[in-house]
Amino acid sequence: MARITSAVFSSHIPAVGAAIDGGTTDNEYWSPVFKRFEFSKQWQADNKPDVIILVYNDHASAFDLRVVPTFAIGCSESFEIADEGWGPRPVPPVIGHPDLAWHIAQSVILDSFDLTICNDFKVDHGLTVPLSLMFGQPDAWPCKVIPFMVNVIQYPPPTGKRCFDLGNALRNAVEKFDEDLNVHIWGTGGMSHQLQYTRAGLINKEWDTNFLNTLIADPEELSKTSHTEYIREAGSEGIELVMWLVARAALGAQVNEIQRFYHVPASNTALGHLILEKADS
Amino acid sequence: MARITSAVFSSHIPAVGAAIDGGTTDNEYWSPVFKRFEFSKQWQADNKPDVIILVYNDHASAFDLRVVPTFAIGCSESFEIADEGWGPRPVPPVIGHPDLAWHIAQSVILDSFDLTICNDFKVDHGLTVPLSLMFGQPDAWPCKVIPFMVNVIQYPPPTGKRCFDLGNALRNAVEKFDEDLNVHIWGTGGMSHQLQYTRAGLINKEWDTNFLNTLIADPEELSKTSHTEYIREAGSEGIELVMWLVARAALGAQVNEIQRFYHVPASNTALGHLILEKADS
Amino acid sequence: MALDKSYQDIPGTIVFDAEMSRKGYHLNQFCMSLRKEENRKRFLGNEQAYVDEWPLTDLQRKGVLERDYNLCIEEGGNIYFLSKLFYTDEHSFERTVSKMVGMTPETYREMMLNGGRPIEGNRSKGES
Amino acid sequence: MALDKSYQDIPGTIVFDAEMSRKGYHLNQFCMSLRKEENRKRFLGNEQAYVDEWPLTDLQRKGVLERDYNLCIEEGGNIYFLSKLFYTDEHSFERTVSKMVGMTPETYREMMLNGGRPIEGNRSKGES
Ligand SMILES: [Fe+3]
Ligand SMILES: [Fe+3]
Repeated sequence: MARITSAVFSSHIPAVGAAIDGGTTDNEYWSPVFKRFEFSKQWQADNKPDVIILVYNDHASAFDLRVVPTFAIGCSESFEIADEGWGPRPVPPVIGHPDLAWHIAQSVILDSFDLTICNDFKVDHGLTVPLSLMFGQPDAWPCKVIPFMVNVIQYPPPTGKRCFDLGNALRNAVEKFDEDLNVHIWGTGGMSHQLQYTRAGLINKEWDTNFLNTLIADPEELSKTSHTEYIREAGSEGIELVMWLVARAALGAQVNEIQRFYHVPASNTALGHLILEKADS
Repeated sequence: MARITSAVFSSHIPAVGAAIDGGTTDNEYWSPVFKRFEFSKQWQADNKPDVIILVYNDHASAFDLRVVPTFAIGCSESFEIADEGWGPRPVPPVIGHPDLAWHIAQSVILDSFDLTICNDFKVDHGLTVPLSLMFGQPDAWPCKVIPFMVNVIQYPPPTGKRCFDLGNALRNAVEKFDEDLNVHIWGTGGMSHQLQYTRAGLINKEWDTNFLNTLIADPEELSKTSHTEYIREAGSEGIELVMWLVARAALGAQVNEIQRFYHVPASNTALGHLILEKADS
Repeated sequence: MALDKSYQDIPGTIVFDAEMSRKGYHLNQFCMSLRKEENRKRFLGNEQAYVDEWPLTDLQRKGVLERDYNLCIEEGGNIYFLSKLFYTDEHSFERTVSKMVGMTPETYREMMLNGGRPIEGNRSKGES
Repeated sequence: MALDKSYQDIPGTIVFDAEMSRKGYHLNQFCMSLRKEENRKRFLGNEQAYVDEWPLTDLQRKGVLERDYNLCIEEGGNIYFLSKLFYTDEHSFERTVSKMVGMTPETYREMMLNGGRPIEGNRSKGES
């Protein structure tokens, strides 16, 4: 039986990718971030999953405005790296896990989630920056990855409650998969940031701190937070945080906190990072 | 306030479109079908909606296997006619209702349906054949149409229960729209037919009859029918009938039967047709 | 506890599920290319050359070139994708289906006019 | 009873909702074209000619040509689509955002190093 044993949460800031790709992770600006990720990389090396279900949002790379899926799962063998405007990031292609991805797709659709099944698309910084943070710069990613996209760009994204419920459905789906697999689930995006118009640069540390606390201790309560509260308190792009609820719910109620890190600023953004393990695992 | 006042159900058989386009509706084979649609066309002329929400499935026209949405709504101003392999059908382009379509999209996503929002796609026989049956061959369709696509090709389609719940959510969404609009909802596809492999040509009149009876009287009960039952009893393509549950639920519990017609064969298919009006309208 | 696949018990029926969809991915995408008039012309002009441009299996190529639709379906083809192929031949669903069930178009139409293939005996592999 | 749009009360913020998405459709699709190196070159070679190929409004054209990102956003541009435009200029999100809020890159970075724009006073149009 496959099992989700850990959840990793992380912002997916383009500038963090640029620092890694450009070799500036040691400088005064970035070293406080990357120093803290040394622990996370070690934990990840010691706890290698077979597959990561990587919950992220596409940023106008796989999809444009012709097709805007609320939830989409990547079922192909592999995924190329998208050109977001200045060439693709110099990272390895992402290798999928079609068996598990198709299993999940079928299971959650029958469980009343209206998924879009996807093949042959490219993945952008939303997916690759967290991989770089946790795995550094290998020649090939050390495990399979199932891209799971959530629309958070075209308002309205799915509600926090819907994301929370999806997480539970993903856990059930994984546990119905017959092969023995160690599965991690990642939630990406956030924390508070606003990248547009005259309120841009907004950071709300108090709200973010409360989000992290509640995410760990009572995610179901957190799932009641309204879209307007996310946008008001965490910025127009802070609404990406609904994706953390998917990963948190997928891990189950009882968890142990392994790593917690919060840092301002990373470019325009409050960078948040958590590692949680299933308590009984 | 906008209101859904009627529901029209109809098969969307390609050969029916070919008979209309080729002018063979009077021959011995087709006249029993088209004679019965004279009443429906008259009813439709007397009960002209402002907008039709047309629930249908795309048949590898708007989407191929790269992207398979479970539920997708068409939000653009207009929709061209797809070339399905021997040129587009000679029918007018379909004019959308972006205001209502976007309103519905936002409303049902916030109501926990994981819709895919679509712009700029082409519509196929699944949508145009019912329009031809009800409106004949006008120079322009007499009302706006919102295409609503349901995946019934890639197994698994959404469950009957999910389709039923979506219908209720669509009714709620329409009733929240501020403008006064007379909205009809159409459910298309079916009835029993199998277009593939050695069991092709299957017709199950008894099962279809029971489906029609229960659809009218107790659609919630009908929504419990399993996918395997649809495929077993109504054929591999008979599973299209889940789409009728969307339209039936959207009309509300109390309905009056205006028209009912069942005919075998239309090409490979049992052709079914119903017109229901909201009882208190 | 794997997913329910009780539909596999239905005789003479291949459900287009995940397994079939993965098997037939390129075959179905090949069919999609025939939605364009220029590709239909190119295909009919030199079928072998056209199918060789696609990463199909030998059985899939054989199915396409011989218009063996049952073989195409066994190899992951879906009927709505395959319709682009038989429409390219200007054949209808009815004609193609008659071929799949091993009947002449006339015999098949006769069966349909008599109410179609009966459900009795066709529900389950055990029964048929 | 229309949909809840309470987010419209948030100051200095334009939520990319249905209304903005419809307004900005072609502007955003224009931006998408810049994901291809050949289009970036063509655009930078003759910006006016390139934007004239797209069905944009005069304000949208002005926003693009003058890199007035606030104007682009008012006219329906979404920041992730617009990023293809400022990436074409080899500008970062940070640099572009500083311009949107009327600061030099240095002053903006200073504000961020000091904890960012505070939430106090920035919650609601009534408050700010
Ligand atoms: Fe993001
Ligand atoms: Fe159909």
